[in-house]
Amino acid sequence: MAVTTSSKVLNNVEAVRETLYEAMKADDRTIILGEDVGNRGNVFLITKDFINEFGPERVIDTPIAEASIVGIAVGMAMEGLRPIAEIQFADFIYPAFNQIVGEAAKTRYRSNGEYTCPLVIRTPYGGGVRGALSHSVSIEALFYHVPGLKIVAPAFPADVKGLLNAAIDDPDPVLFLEHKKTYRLIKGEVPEGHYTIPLGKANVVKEGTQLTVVSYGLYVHWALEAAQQLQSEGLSVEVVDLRSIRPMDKATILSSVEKTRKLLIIHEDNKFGGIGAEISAMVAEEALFHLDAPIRRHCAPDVPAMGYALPLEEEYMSSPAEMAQAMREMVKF
Amino acid sequence: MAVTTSSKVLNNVEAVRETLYEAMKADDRTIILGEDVGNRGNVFLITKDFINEFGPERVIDTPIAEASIVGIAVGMAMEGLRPIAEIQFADFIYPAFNQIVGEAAKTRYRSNGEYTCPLVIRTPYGGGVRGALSHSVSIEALFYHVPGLKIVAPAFPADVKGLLNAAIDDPDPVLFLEHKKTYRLIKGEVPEGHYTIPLGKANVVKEGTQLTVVSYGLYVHWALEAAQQLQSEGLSVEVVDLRSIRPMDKATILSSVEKTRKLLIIHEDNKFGGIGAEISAMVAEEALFHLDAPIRRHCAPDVPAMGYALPLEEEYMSSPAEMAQAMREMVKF
Amino acid sequence: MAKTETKATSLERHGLTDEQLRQMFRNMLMQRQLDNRGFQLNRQGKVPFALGSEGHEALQAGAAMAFHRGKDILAPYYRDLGLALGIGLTPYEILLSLFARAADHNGGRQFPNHYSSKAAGLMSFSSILAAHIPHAVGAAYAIKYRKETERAVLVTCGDGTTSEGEWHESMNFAAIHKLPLVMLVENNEWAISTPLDKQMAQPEIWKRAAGYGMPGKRFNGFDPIATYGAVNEALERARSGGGPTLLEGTCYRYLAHSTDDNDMTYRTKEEVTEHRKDDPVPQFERSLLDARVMSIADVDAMKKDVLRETNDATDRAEAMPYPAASDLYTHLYEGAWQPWQ
Amino acid sequence: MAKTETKATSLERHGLTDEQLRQMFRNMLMQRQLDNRGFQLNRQGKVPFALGSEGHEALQAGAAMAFHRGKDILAPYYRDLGLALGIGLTPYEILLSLFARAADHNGGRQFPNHYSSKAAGLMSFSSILAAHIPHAVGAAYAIKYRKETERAVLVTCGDGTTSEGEWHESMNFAAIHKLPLVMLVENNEWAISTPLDKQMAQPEIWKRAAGYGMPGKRFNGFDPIATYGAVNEALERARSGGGPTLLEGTCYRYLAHSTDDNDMTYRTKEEVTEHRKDDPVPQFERSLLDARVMSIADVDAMKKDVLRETNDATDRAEAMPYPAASDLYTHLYEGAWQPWQ
Ligand SMILES: Cc1ncc(C[n+]2csc(CCOP(=O)(O)OP(=O)(O)O)c2C)c(N)n1
Ligand SMILES: Cc1ncc(C[n+]2csc(CCOP(=O)(O)OP(=O)(O)O)c2C)c(N)n1
Ligand SMILES: [Mg+2]
Ligand SMILES: [Mg+2]
Repeated sequence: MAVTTSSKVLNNVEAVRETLYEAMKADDRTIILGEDVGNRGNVFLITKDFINEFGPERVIDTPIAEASIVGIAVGMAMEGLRPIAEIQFADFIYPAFNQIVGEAAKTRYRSNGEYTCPLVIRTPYGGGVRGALSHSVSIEALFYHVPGLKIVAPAFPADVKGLLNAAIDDPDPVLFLEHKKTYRLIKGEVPEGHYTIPLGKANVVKEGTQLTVVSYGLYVHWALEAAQQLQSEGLSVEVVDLRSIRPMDKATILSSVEKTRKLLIIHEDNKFGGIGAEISAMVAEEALFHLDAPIRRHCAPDVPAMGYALPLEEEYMSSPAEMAQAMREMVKF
Repeated sequence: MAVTTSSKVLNNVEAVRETLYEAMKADDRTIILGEDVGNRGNVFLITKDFINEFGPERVIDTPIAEASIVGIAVGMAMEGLRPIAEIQFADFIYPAFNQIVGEAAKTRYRSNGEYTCPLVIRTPYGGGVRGALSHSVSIEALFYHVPGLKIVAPAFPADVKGLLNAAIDDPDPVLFLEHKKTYRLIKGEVPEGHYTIPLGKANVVKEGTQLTVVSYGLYVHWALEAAQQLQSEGLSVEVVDLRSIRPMDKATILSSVEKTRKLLIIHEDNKFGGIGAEISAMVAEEALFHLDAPIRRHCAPDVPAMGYALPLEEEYMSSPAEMAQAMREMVKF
Repeated sequence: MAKTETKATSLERHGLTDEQLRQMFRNMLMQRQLDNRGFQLNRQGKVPFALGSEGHEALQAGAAMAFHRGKDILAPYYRDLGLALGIGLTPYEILLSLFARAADHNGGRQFPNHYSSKAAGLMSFSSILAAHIPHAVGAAYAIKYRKETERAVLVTCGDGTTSEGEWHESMNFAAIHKLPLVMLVENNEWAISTPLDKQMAQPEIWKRAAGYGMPGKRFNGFDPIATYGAVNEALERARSGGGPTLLEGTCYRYLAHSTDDNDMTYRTKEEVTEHRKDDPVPQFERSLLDARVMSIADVDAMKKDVLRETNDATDRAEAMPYPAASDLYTHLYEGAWQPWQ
Repeated sequence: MAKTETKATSLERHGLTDEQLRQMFRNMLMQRQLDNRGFQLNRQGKVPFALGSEGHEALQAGAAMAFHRGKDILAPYYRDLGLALGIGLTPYEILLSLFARAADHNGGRQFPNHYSSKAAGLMSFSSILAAHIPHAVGAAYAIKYRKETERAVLVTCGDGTTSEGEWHESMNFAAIHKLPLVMLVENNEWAISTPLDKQMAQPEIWKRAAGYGMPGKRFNGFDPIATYGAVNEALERARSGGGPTLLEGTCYRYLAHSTDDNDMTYRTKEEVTEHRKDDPVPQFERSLLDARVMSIADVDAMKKDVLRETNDATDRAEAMPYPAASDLYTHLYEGAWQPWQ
């Protein structure tokens, strides 16, 4: 991370906006494209007024056609531009799956390095916003298996900026996931100017000795809240914010687990085949005899997504209280 | 499984063909659609002559448009037909991702049970056939996280028939994966007449006491070969053929692991976030203190797929010898 | 309303009876009332989200009138309140969806306006634009395959949605198999904030029909009778084996895209006001009065009745319970499948 | 060959010089020779897979002649041997791909015929049909955005590939932004075993252009000069800011789809024989002889030279090493990223 002198308080929306703005200012190869990113300035107003400042050639309101939003961005990237494609909601990334998994992820590999694909795909994901079945999903587990991609899911404004800068600077395709519930909810100090946080590095956001909790996105904040609660009960929980999902940070997880000897993985996405599976498997491979309790995954139930009706959303989502309970059980195991 | 009196030897292609043929005969709601399934009878000749017997209305040569192959099949299924859609090679299923994950998997759920989607999507997958980057991929890990889907990947002709029948009879969408290297390589007795094998049930294809190996598809056969080799060395390995990937069979895996106290997962697909992750995680959750060794996953390297040149394919694929070596190490741990 | 004093003008009515004209008008009034109610409930904090079809009333009332209940299938999109009403859904059902109540067809699972009713022939759809269009094609295939003449599928989408690849694939397949399908594009000039000229270079969507080898037609979607005429003709052709049609109805979206949108970020009040001159609801009211199909008193009574029914439906729906937390787990598969069995 | 004795006929040549005509002819001969070689090597068990462009020779030689080397970008598909040769790839490079040698542009990773060459302006593509078309659009956008006049993108695909959703999305975007792009469809009447009438109801693909708001044109792809004329005109328009064009060249696929296919399962010998009458290679040979652009002796010498070059390239490529096993791991990312860092 570069040394920066000053900082200001931003929420996650503002952190994305500021980073994109600075990227547009810094390099005219940077192009933003997506649905309603122009005059509307994106549905969360992230790129508001960009079109006036940078022009419609650099801030492209695309037709509603996700496969080509990504596909055209891949072509731009292959020919020297630095596109940042937006998928309006993560739920609508499925039509672009072919271009992300079949094309972007394989451009460098299949051409033996002749062509590259420096592309960022940003998209808001996650629930707790009454988004119902199709404006709430988590998508990371549908992509994290794919060699050639990188996936980032920051939780804090300063990480949003540092990781988005790293994604934009990265010479390979990065899927950048923004939890929409954190957009305005989460505020924090953000350094001024350009700095990057390396992809693939987790962050210990709270130290503790009796249990390691690994999470990312919105749930990092709830896990922190739960861990504070446990602290007040005299129980010591370490919270690791994954930040990057591919690559994931083995060293940080293992050194935490080797210290606490217990691992609880928490994610909003459903459990079967989710990110937690790989984390658990990695620890079971590398640190089995350091474990004093079975690894536990606290995840969403295995249903397609949360329903629109409040009780359905509440049932799908976890809560700091539920997380605290899971932590208590693990610590006391 | 229904009692059947006679059987005959078929390879996996013939088993698929016979099952599809009987399904077409038995129920005129059954429709086969896909690229080149008509006059050509599919690129592996699985549906050869079907079009002459059942007519072009029931054996549809579709345009090259995978999203709509699946999407139209979803609509057919919603309106009372029993479509069997084919994706010519699994590598070309990506454009249909939206229809599979966003639509087929959620039809029943999102309509609160008013509409259903009894759909089978068949596709040949897997490598070892000089198929290069785009005619070799494994796709199960891209779908197994998705609630609402079922996924089957049989290895033996009798299982192909019983599970394909179960998939066709099933009232929900099933992704049916056929390992193309096993198509003509693997032969076996197949009972005559209609029978089903329940989805979600694994099969212990070789009993053993010192190590549990879980695999599926082509690698079951190679794992068996390796296990026989170990048998001749006096080492006893149990081989579990998963057969179904979603749902997966917890009871069979756990009871095997509780007996052998060691688990080796083998799959052709790359490792990170693959099926093996969930299996490992489940066992680490449910049977941690039964384990005498760390769980190990013997999988492909985390690269997009095997290259076309022979050394690249050989490097990507495992072999009975490599598997035997991994087994030996585990048994002797 | 001096006009009502003049002689009755004759109306091009494509064979529609007075009663059908009144039904269409009532549908239009009901759409406007329910739109209003949704936005109102949202402002009151009673529902987190609502979405209006204002500007589409005539198009939807006219198209629905061509639909044969108990025979045809409708595959609509989220802006099709008037189509849902017109094929038989009740305001109460609409409000159950708005309030996300357990008794909603979707059990409160989906966003409002994502109607579905197997009984009414209304196919379930998701929020993923264009994804329902191949489903409609598949349903039309089933109809043709079973030789069910007198049946057809009416599928709708917005102008913006025609940019999706699945739209193209569906049109092409429907044409190849001469399926009983009518693709009705509701061209309201906007896709959220994206104007038509950023969505396509050539703005007459119906002209794409020739490329697929099917008939195409454009009509004034502010005129419910013209709409009925076009949709009826296309559905009749579809029902009688004549294959698919691409229809484009022109209209306008008067409201913001949804309660989450502020359309003043991308268009001017003047533009909207200009289009208000063509507002199909008062326009059709005038036509009916002019043609003496209804009197002013009839219209007033109908408006009152629509308000009464809306109020009544609102109260009844609001009083119904939410789904239970345990309902999250039902109807995933037939039977109780878990990923780990 | 009595014809060569008659007076020189005059040739519509769209400004092509004798030398260019001979180059096109040599390209066509080379295509046929290399096709032959691929199938031969396959039968000998030396390569597991080969694929021929027989029937597309004229179309590809003509189109390639309109390509400006060092300026334009080509985004081809797997049947574009003649385009690859025509923009500068050597037979040796083609054979490296066929033999999957380490020195191949793709390092032997992809199937044969999946050319790529950054130096030649030939964009890398995968086996996933239509997926390269949005890439071509993105490249054209880059050209226009950087105001690089005199540059355009030529993107090709087969008739069957126009059914993919990504084809539609790409055409639409190119039209909206008036991009310097030429979409050239090589219509050979077949998509593996699927004939045109199962692929589309209206078989003139160029007619879809109007729906997108761009010019469209069909030409005889058996005629290299007509092809050149059409492609050159479209590329010139693209280079000078006139926007995209949809071109359709008609031709035929004489061989099976690939060495894995047996076309007699779905078409008759008679059909193929009938189309052989139009075979562009002898036809163009006759034209050149008739027009006295070449003599019989010239033609014979050229054929010998093409065979010599093919033999030479075969020997050289075959002698090259395979990639090493360790090459499986390179060029996944810039730098040595592992999923678990
Ligand atoms: C696949 C997909 N992409 C994006 C969206 C987000 N979205 C919802 S409505 C809408 C605009 C649709 O415009 P149009 O088709 O013209 O219909 P209208 O709302 O104007 O009636 C967009 C982009 C979506 N729901 N699905
Ligand atoms: C997305 C996708 N679907 C299917 C295939 C399998 N496939 C390879 S070539 C081919 C036929 C293509 O026909 P056409 O576009 O007409 O090109 P031609 O081979 O006739 O030149 C098919 C179906 C593929 N490669 N990619
Ligand atoms: Mg619209
Ligand atoms: Mg073709």
